[in-house]
Amino acid sequence: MKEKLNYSYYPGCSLHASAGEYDLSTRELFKKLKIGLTEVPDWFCCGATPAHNVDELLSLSLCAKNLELADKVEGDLAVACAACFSRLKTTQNVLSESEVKRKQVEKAIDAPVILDSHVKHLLEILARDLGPERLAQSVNKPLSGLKVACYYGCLLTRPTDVPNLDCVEAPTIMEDVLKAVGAETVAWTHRMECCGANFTLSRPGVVIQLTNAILDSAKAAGADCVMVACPLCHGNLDIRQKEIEGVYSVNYNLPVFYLTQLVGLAVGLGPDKLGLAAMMVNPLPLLKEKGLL
Amino acid sequence: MQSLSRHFTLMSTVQFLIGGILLSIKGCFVKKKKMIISQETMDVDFVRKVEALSGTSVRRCFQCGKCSAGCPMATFMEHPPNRVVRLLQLGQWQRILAGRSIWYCASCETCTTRCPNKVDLTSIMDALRKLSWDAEGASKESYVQLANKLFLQNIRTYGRQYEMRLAAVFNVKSGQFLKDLMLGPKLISKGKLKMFQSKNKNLSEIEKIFTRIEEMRRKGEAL
Amino acid sequence: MHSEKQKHSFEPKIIAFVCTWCTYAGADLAGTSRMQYPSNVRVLKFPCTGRIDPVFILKAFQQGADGVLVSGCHPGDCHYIAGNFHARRRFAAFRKLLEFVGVDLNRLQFSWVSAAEGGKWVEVVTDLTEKVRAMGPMAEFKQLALEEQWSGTIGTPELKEAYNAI
Amino acid sequence: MSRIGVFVCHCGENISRTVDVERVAAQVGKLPGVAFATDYKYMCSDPGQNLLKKAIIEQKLSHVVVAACSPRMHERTFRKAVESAGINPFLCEMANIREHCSWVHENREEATVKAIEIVGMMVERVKKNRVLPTITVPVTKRSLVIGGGIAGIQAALDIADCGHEVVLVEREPSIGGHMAQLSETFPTLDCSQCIMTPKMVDVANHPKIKLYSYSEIELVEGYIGNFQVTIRKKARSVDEDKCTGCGLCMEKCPIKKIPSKFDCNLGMRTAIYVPFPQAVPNTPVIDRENCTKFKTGKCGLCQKVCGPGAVDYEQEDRLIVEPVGAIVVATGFDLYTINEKPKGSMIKGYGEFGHGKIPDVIDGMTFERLASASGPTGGKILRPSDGKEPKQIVFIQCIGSRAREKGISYCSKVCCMYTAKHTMLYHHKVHDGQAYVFFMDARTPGKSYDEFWRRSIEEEEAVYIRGMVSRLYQKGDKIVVMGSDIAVGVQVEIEADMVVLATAIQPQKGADTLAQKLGISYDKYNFYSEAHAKLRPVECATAGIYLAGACQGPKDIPDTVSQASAAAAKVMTLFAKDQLEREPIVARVREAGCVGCFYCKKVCPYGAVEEKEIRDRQGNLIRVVAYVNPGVCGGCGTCQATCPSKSVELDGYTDEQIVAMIEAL
Repeated sequence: MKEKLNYSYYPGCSLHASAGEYDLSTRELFKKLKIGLTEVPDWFCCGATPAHNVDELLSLSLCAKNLELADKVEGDLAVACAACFSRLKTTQNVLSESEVKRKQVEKAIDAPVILDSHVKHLLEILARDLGPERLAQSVNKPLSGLKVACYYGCLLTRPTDVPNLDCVEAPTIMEDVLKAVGAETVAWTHRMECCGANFTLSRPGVVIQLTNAILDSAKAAGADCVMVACPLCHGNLDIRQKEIEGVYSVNYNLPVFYLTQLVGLAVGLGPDKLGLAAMMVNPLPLLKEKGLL
Repeated sequence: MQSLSRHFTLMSTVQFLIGGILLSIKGCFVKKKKMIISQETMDVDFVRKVEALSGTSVRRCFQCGKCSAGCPMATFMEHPPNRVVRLLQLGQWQRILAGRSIWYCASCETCTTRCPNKVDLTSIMDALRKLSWDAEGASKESYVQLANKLFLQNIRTYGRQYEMRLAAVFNVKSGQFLKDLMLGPKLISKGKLKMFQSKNKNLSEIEKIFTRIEEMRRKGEAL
Repeated sequence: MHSEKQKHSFEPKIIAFVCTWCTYAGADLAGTSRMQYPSNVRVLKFPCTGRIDPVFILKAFQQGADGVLVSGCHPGDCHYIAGNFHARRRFAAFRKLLEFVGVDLNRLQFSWVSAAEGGKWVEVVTDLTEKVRAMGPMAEFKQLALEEQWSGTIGTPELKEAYNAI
Repeated sequence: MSRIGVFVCHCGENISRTVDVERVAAQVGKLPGVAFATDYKYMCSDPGQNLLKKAIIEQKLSHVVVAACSPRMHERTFRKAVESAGINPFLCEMANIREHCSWVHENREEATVKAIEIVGMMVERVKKNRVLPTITVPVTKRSLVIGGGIAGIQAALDIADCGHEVVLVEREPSIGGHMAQLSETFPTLDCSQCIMTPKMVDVANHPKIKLYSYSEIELVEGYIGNFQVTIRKKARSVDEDKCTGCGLCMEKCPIKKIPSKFDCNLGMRTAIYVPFPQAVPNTPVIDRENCTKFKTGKCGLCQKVCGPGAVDYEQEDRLIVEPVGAIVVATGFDLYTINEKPKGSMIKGYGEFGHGKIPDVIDGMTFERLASASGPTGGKILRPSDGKEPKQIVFIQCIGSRAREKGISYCSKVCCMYTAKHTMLYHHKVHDGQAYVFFMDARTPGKSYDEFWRRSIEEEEAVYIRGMVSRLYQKGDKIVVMGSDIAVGVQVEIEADMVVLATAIQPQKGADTLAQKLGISYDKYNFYSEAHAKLRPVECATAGIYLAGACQGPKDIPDTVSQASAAAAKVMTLFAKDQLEREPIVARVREAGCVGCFYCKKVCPYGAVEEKEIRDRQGNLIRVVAYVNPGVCGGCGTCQATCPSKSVELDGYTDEQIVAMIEAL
């Protein structure tokens, strides 16, 4: 048995707002699994897509600043949001490759850039650091019979070599975690298609079109629910699901769980500790039907 | 009071509509116009700027079309991704910035991931958007730009993103008061839109980063 | 498949004149690929379709063939540069003659089968066999063969009587 | 009476599974003439072959039929076996009851009946087989190489280095061909002349190479191993033995304004000239059409100044006969002429590009001469019209190539690469210039080729525009190029200073005439045809004649050199034997029946039929009959099927044999 795992924690803006249940379930799950989690004090927004879209230097500087703040807390940096994860990793990648950009960023944040710290997505912590075996040992309510469509979205694995989380075209890391907690995963076609999160505010029509294709594929593959590891994906798949059903006159009724919610369920956390009530598509009927509550 | 605000909404919607139509007519004209190519019309400096910002080679692209084949947003663009690169190769940036293609990029990285030639198209798009902002008003897609602008303003002011405020301000500024009206209360009831949030005690830091970058640009130390 | 085939009352005799480089090799390929086709065909190997004298076709019909297949390399692929072109021209003229003589040209098939076309060989042989089977036995030339044995002079009534008796 | 032995093979279970082999042996054993019939598990195995040999000796067999697999598989095996038992190999036949019977039928009864009939046919056939002697022909171990370009030079050097004499014939006054005209070569950009001229000198100095420059092939007679070649050595008007190559004659020649063909008419030469300074041989030739002495009888300056007295106005064409055993054809290519539309030719020209009318629209080879350090501009890229350096240069690919409408539907293979090279050369010489290339597809297969093309775009910054140009026209001192970029989907217009057209590769003029002299086949474009597109790409269908280089199809230098060396290797394989053995499947003429119509001569694809005169003892001509040269005959039998009097027979496939088989049915 390895020594106790300890991480610094960068929740990101969404987890302090619309994705509160992700934050809650993450903290509760890590407590249950006896993994240390210390929130980075006074972290900033990473800039997300809008920043790098129009101002790469700003995006890099914000992330570098966050890396610097995180470095003061013990342990590797645990990140919950796929977009924050992608930005922090990209920053490390770009700045280690470009001397010019690194100098500019150092000047902007007035501090040295931390390039060698480990930034880890929650998935990576569960699947690699903890490992499927130890995770399986903690399971006391296996999610047997629950058919889950794992939705990776764009930024968890892309582009090649940057997040370095799993195979860029055929990742299995989500399936590995779910298998360890006894759930069943379905093979489906749209697990890495983009949901258009960038346009959720500005062009919701686009988002509805893209997200519908994703939900349609998951439903067609026979999934009971969808699992995500990103608050932005969740925002589109869950929050907009009713709207999509209305626009396309379909009925999906696919609860969209966060990674930590499903794993939390398996290790015996109750609905209140997982924030299930905050989900727009009510998961309770499904969980009751499967005998998981 | 109510009628006044309705009047205001109507006005801005009409304004947007007319502006949009005018811009798309202009866009069509540019799109179809014969390309006169010479050393003068090929803006190599602009291409170099894009290459410096994106850290990738534009010339390397041999127009296989894989980026456009996989782009989730290609159907919404008037210049699909491969054509954006092609126009860039010919130094015809005005044609790119006149359209809304760059603003319809979702930054999903599909193109970069699958490019056979290691052209980092996502970064090229980033660079083009940045240069479009520098060129001020070159591009016509206003909603996405507005959202981006507000997002960055929020970071500067609060250090973090406040979705409630972002959405509200966006709706006011874009004149779409009724947008996602049905969603709001539900989100609040689910605790998803918080009215107040924990403040960052380090706000001066973020302002410093913004000002330092602005200063570097003023001095020409950064693009 | 075969039980079905055995229902046929008439099994035609097909003679195939093929060149050694393309069609014979193609038929070999059909064998090595274990494709199946009717067993009615008998293959005669020639170096080249250019070697095939139209007389052989007449002879085959005389000898009781109900159908004849001539097959060689595709135009332009001849091992002997141009033999198949000569054959093609020769047979184009010969067909007219044969038609004039009164042979149903459906009994005579020309085709190109390359060394790589085992499947096409099977197709051609099967098609011709079925076609000829539907047409029934070829009687005209067998009669000629008999006449030939009579030196072609059966003018006198006695001879005619004897001939009819056969 | 023949004593035929029939051996039926089980082929393990491959045959015996569907064919009742014992019944086949028993039934066939009853046929008249069959003295012995048996079956065995594996006839091709050692014990199987021994069984065959033992039976031949013990049963005193005269003919053998082996009923087994396809003759394409084991005919050679069994013929060898019977030969070792003392029977002529051609008295052994195979009946194919595997590929044509057991493998393609499932019904045992049907398959067995068919097998019996197949073996029966072969029994009747083998009865009519005749003893055939192996044919041997002597080999003259000298070879002829036609064409002194890089292909001919390489082939000649390879053969000569093996110690065999080579006769190298070149039409032009100097060897070197097109490669000597090139500036630098892709993909390494090494100077063409630097790598070419040492090889040319090697040819000149090689003791085993006999060089006939300024000469052409007049007549080719004979067959593999025994060709008689008549060479026309055109009158050079300069005695090669006396000339020292001092060049004084050229200095003094008053006619100095003749456009140089070697320099694509960009430079001028004198009436007595060598095509280029490094020419091999370095002996001038007098261009009689332009020489004052030949036109008016006056002048004669060159003769006066020539110290060794080499200039000889009286010299005439000479015909020389050379006996050779093998011929390598390496006549190379010619460039598509953009405007010229030869009468009766299926090839058309381009009017829309104004080549020939707009002086600064040039072809690829002209650009090579401009870029060549030894060229008329000393390697400077200058416009032919006013000598200015072009700052905007447009290259257009596929001129003539892939243009069905113009009569050429093939890809010329080298243009994409040489255009990429041109853009690089241009960029190296005109730093502030910009090169544009209009192309349909970039075809750059080959080692380091695609990388080379990409380099021209990524590093040398050539702008490639996918889309063909519609037309060119002059506007002031600019050339307006009307094209389109199909990736963007808009029309494109460029005002260029100079336009280079990447012209197609065509066979040499007169390639068809030479092919007819050699008796080799050629395609509709006049490229020579190889014996097999994949497995015999170097040989002609005509034995003893080999192909090297672009005369067979468009090729770049490395491919040409490879094929030349391959052709040389083929020649050496031929020369490794003193006598040639060949299968005796050849046609023979029954002279008594031959009426001398020579239809056979017309249809023979090998030119093997000759006219033979029959004379009486006094030497009076009685009649002329056909004679088939067994050394040349390919054994197709077309002559036999054509012969109206049935006086020519193909050994191994006689009418008797075939009729016997048909009658066996």
